[in-house]
Amino acid sequence: DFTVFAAASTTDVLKELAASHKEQGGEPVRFNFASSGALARQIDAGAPADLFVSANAKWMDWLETQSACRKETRFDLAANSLVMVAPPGSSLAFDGTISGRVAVGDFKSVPAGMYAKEALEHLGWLETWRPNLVPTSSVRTALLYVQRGEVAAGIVYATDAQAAGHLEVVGTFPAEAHSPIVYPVAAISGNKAALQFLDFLKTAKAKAILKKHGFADPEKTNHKDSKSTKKSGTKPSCTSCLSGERK
Amino acid sequence: MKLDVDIYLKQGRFLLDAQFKCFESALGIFGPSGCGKSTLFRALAGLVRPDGGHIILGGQTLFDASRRVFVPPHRRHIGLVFQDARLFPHWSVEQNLRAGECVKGRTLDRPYSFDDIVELLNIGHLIHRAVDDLSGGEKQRIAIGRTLLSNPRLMLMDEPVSGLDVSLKSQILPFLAQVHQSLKIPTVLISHDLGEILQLTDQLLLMREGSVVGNNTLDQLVRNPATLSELKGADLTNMIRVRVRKHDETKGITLLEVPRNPDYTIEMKRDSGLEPGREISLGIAANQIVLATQRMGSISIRNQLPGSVLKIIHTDDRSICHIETPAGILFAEITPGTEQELGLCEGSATWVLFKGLSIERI
Amino acid sequence: MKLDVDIYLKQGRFLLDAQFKCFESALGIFGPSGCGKSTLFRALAGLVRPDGGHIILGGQTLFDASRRVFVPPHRRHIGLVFQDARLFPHWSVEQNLRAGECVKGRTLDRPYSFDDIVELLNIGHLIHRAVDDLSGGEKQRIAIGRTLLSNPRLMLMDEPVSGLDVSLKSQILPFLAQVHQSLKIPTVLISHDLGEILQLTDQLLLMREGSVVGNNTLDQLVRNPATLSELKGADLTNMIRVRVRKHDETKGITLLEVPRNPDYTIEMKRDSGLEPGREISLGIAANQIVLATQRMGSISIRNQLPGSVLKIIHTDDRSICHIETPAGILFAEITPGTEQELGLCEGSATWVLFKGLSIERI
Amino acid sequence: MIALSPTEVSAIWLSLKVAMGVALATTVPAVLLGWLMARREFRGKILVESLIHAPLVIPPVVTGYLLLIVFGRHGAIGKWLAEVFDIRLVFTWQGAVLASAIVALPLAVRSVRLAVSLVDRRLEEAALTLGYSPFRTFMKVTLPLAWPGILGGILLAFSRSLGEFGATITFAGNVEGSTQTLPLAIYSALQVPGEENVAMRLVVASLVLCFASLLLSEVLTRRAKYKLGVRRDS
Amino acid sequence: MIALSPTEVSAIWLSLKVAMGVALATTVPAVLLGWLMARREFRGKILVESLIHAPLVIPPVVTGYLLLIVFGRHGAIGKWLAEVFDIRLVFTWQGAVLASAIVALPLAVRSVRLAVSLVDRRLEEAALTLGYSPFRTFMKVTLPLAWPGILGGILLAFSRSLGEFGATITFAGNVEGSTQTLPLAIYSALQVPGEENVAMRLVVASLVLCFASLLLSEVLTRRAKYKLGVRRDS
Ligand SMILES: Nc1ncnc2c1ncn2[C@@H]1O[C@H](COP(=O)(O)OP(=O)(O)OP(=O)(O)O)[C@@H](O)[C@H]1O
Ligand SMILES: Nc1ncnc2c1ncn2[C@@H]1O[C@H](COP(=O)(O)OP(=O)(O)OP(=O)(O)O)[C@@H](O)[C@H]1O
Ligand code: MOO
Ligand SMILES: [Mg+2]
Ligand SMILES: [Mg+2]
Repeated sequence: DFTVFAAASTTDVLKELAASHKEQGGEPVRFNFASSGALARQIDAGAPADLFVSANAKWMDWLETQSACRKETRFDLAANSLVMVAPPGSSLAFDGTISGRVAVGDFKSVPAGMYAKEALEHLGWLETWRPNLVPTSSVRTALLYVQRGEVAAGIVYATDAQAAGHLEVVGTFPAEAHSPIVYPVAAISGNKAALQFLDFLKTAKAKAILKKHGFADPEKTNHKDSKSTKKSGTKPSCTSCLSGERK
Repeated sequence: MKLDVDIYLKQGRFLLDAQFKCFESALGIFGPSGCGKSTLFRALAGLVRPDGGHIILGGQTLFDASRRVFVPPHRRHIGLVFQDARLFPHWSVEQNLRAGECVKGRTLDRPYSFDDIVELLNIGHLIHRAVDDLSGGEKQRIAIGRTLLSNPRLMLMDEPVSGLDVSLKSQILPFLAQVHQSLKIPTVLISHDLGEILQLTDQLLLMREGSVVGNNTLDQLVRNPATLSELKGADLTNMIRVRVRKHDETKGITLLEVPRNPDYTIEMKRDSGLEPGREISLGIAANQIVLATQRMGSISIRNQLPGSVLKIIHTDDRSICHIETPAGILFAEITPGTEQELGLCEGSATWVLFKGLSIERI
Repeated sequence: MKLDVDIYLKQGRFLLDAQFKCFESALGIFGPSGCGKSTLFRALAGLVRPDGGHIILGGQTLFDASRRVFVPPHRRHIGLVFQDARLFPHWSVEQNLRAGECVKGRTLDRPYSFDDIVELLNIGHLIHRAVDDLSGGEKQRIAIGRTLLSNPRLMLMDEPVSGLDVSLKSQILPFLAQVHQSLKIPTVLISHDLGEILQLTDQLLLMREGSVVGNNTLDQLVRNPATLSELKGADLTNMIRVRVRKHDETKGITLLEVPRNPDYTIEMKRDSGLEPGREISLGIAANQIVLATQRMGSISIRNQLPGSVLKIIHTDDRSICHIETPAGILFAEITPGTEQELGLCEGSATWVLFKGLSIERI
Repeated sequence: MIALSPTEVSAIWLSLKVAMGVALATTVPAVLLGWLMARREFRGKILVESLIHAPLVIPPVVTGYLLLIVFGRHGAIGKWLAEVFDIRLVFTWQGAVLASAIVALPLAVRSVRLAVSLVDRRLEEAALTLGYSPFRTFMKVTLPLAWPGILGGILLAFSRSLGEFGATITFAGNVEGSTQTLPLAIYSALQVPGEENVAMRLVVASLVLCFASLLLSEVLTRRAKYKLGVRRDS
Repeated sequence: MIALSPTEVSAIWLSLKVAMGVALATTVPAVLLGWLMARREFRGKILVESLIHAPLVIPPVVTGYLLLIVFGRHGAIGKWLAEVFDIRLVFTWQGAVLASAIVALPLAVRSVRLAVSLVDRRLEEAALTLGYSPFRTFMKVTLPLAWPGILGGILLAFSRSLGEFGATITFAGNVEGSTQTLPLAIYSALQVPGEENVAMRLVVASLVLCFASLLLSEVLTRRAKYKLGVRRDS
């Protein structure tokens, strides 16, 4: 078997991918789920990782500068989008007006927060929202606050919103409003089985599983220049499957 | 003090099963090591709850198993000087002494002051010290002072002066007796030294293996062969009441007279602190009493009283003669050989002799 | 024991500054509460390091400030019976007693067995008990046993029998004396009771306020008015060596003779455990000795020895007469009045009388 | 490296405030519970003990989560607090105190319990015979004698709360200036590649606080020892 | 709710293994350091104490990072261990033990220290006069008398390591079956929205372990109390 270090936010989808890979005769996968930063440092410290799935590009870049990963094998496994969620029955609109607190990942340290900051800036909402923002230590915590009704809304990944269920997706931030939200993956060791899994991740089957979990295809969303600053009407393509999953 | 005790109390394999009443204001407890004296004190003070019976002190029921009465220790106002000093290590000597003073209302009517006690116990120089590096005897004195200063309505003292030197003992015991007498603080004293107890009282509780085997005055206990044998090992002591007549500087003596028969005088070593006319108690060890068939001259024994033998009790190796004298009934311990030689038997006339220096003030 | 002590040691405001040498195998320490007796023991045992001076025991330097020698306590093989028992609470009585046995090699040449000690101290029934709920006297006995069983080369005993009843005392002290004598374990004993010390030795160290104020035999100390006054408060006791002649069952006495002058006999209460011919020591309190100008008949005092007055020391309220008798020099305490009456002065002939029952075996 | 940014300074102050709050808040319950555990026998004692110990065993994040459920706006107690007293704990520094205190409490209780159980009961008996009520005996004899343990317990609570991360971040959030304590700031710094030196600077600040608190506790212990009359050198 | 998945069972076993490893690993250093702190005075004592306390104050995640730096493949000690003994700690359960042990050590040391400082020195003196060497005295008198504190310290270390999350996940990783202890499993479960019930199931498992360990420690303490002759009811 081989070991995959993966960002904690990809836990469920990667487990499913591994199961599917095994069905097709692949070797079983051992996972190490933690925050991307912790994983990157572990890898740098010599942890026996074969693959690394990062929740953002920065930590993969960092590993590259440490020459701790095999640059040539790197690709973006999936993409994600940023949504604003609220407790069910919320009357919030996605139009720049805000009332109540909004939980959002810490701008500096939480990737979702960084994207949110870019997006809010891009939309010109940042200054009005700033007093209402509650920075959290992870996007999970932001989600938790929304679930517990501690905040009026939260800015989280679309995948989180989908998996959490029972939440109102108030709006989706347009992809061009922030840097691409991608999940880079790269091989760390030369383990054959791991490279096989890497290849499996590029197959249609894998893409289907990713899609099922709400992830987008990185190639398709990678258009930073398109300008669709329209309001709540711009629901992302995956919203439909979100509602489909709600049952 | 009216103390009515009837308790039983099991501690592991040891059973304390004590019944006694005491109407005197002071009581001595005497018994071999491990016979349950300290345990009895713990029960009286309320530190341990007996398994049955009752304790009634001066009309107040402190404990009654059948009526489920149990007055907790801090409401009993019973002072206990422990066998081990049990000073509070986090307080200075003064704080320890004053510990009982901070309890509201306890010390309002205390008839002696802090300074009295400090002076008596000779602990003035220790007042500001930490208690941890006091010597054994110093600790014991602080413990006595602490209890006295808490102004209890009953004092229980568990060998308070063992481990003190003779001169301290001879200061502290009379003071305790005086506190007891003039202030009427009822006192119970455990000691292995009958002489110490007698300085306070001649009322004795004899204990053996958790039971009370005698409760009477020393006099009466000595008269009864059964209780006398419990006293074996103790130095039997006589107590007589005398009145101070005068002091004789040159002879270095104090002259005393027997109140009932003022013709008979007794000499003891001079104690000029005693004003003439005052009545005091003296202790004379039974084995220091000399018997003679006639008055003796040219001998260093100054005190000679005529008497007649009331009774002779023979124990295994000695004879205890009860002798009626002008000073009351005295016990003399002699060897059986002497008894034969002098031809003593009940009714014989005899002279009772004792040295002035064998007399202890008590 | 050759013990050479010259130390000073500051503890807070207290200064122990003790110089003495001892060539006897036993030594008694006597002094008022807080004079530094226990502190001296701590220094001897190595529990505290003096600030200066030296301690040399049997040729081995245990401490020497100038040479920076300090033998740690566990290498000194000095047993210490503490004033407080200090039993190990996590061990049973037996484990406490055997504590010293587990130290390798310490108990190989121990001349008494575990059972001997248990029997002597009368603690057989306690063997399996936890130490925490023992009575005060029981604890003290275990502490003595523990130290004895560790087979020390020097025994330090800090008031080992205070708090024990008379009959236990009278069992334990002679045993300690016997252990000391027959087994040649040098022993130092602190006690406030001169009689207890004398059962072991007549070599005395007098202490006052941290200093040694006397170091000699009791005899010599009594002869010197300066040291005699330090003994004030103690009951002065004479020690005489006698040989057992025979027992008299009917009279209930044991007949003894003075070895140097076998013509003179002494009677004491019967102790049939003594085989005839054996030499023993007797103690007679100085205040129980009666002086007379002639031999007395018809009196219960059986022991009468002729003598002549060597010296009379007058203290504030009594006269101590040193009297040369066939049994050696004896001290008699009498009142100055008696002295005058009998016309005693140095050189006078006199008779020394004492009751058989005032004799203590020591 | 030496100069601290205002954010960092505020995190240090906040940490200190929270840690002192925790020290204050845990003292009384720790003393009561420690005494209860050391001196009383009752049915279900071990269950109570398990309850006290639970925050030690449960990951702090979960503790924070459970606190959120109980003290959150819709939580049983949180609702009541908000409605009746208008007290809101989530996102406030008081909330950080609550979270840290819960996590630190078992440590303080253990310390007090140990010390109380080692207090010589015979001294308490002596106090009772001097007329001290059981409560007074507790205050005047048991507590002072257990002081090293109580102080140690407070110190543990203080230190633990300086280092508490999981429960605080989950329950109180990571709001700069109001709930971003040192560990949270450190955590945030560590999430950014290359900001290790910021993190280490804050770690050093933590250590300095720890050092200071130890120094203080040492002084207080010494004074207590002095008062207890324990000879320090023999 | 009741049936546990194999992953969960393995997490429970692993947690138990790690916690017991921590208990074993901390005992000796805790006893030594506790005794040192309680009984010796030396220059820089307070610095040593700060060092011991540091893992309490530093967020566990940071402790994990520091361990990674020191014991990692490129770390000073890690390199040496790997080269000389072929021991790798990062990512093994032994690594989890190391991380948890470091975090738990201050608690154990404190407990031992407190207990040792409350041991009556006069009993140690008595042992010395019986010929016990200082070491033997320590083993036979000091340690047994401090037993409640030592046991309490071990228990604290055990419990703390059952709940330790930050240092373990950072240093040892979160690998199912080899380093995924209960708190990490709980963390993982919480990462998946909707798996809260899995998390709670695991929390209950933690509590059961805690309960069991308390029960055990209670039994041992009672036995010790019995041996210490402390009357339990008077
Ligand atoms: N839990 C227990 N189990 C068995 N025996 C016990 C227990 N507690 C006390 N004892 C015994 O009770 C007896 C009475 O003890 P106590 O302390 O009252 O004796 P004492 O008369 O004061 O003796 P001393 O004069 O030696 O102080 C002792 O023999 C003691 O060993
Ligand atoms: N740290 C200290 N500061 C001041 N005085 C001290 C200190 N330690 C001991 N002392 C004093 O030293 C003196 C000697 O104590 P020690 O225990 O040797 O007396 P002792 O002769 O054994 O008395 P006792 O017969 O009462 O047991 C005492 O007065 C005690 O108060
Ligand atoms: O063990 Mo924590 O969750 O890093 O304080
Ligand atoms: Mg007793
Ligand atoms: Mg002493």
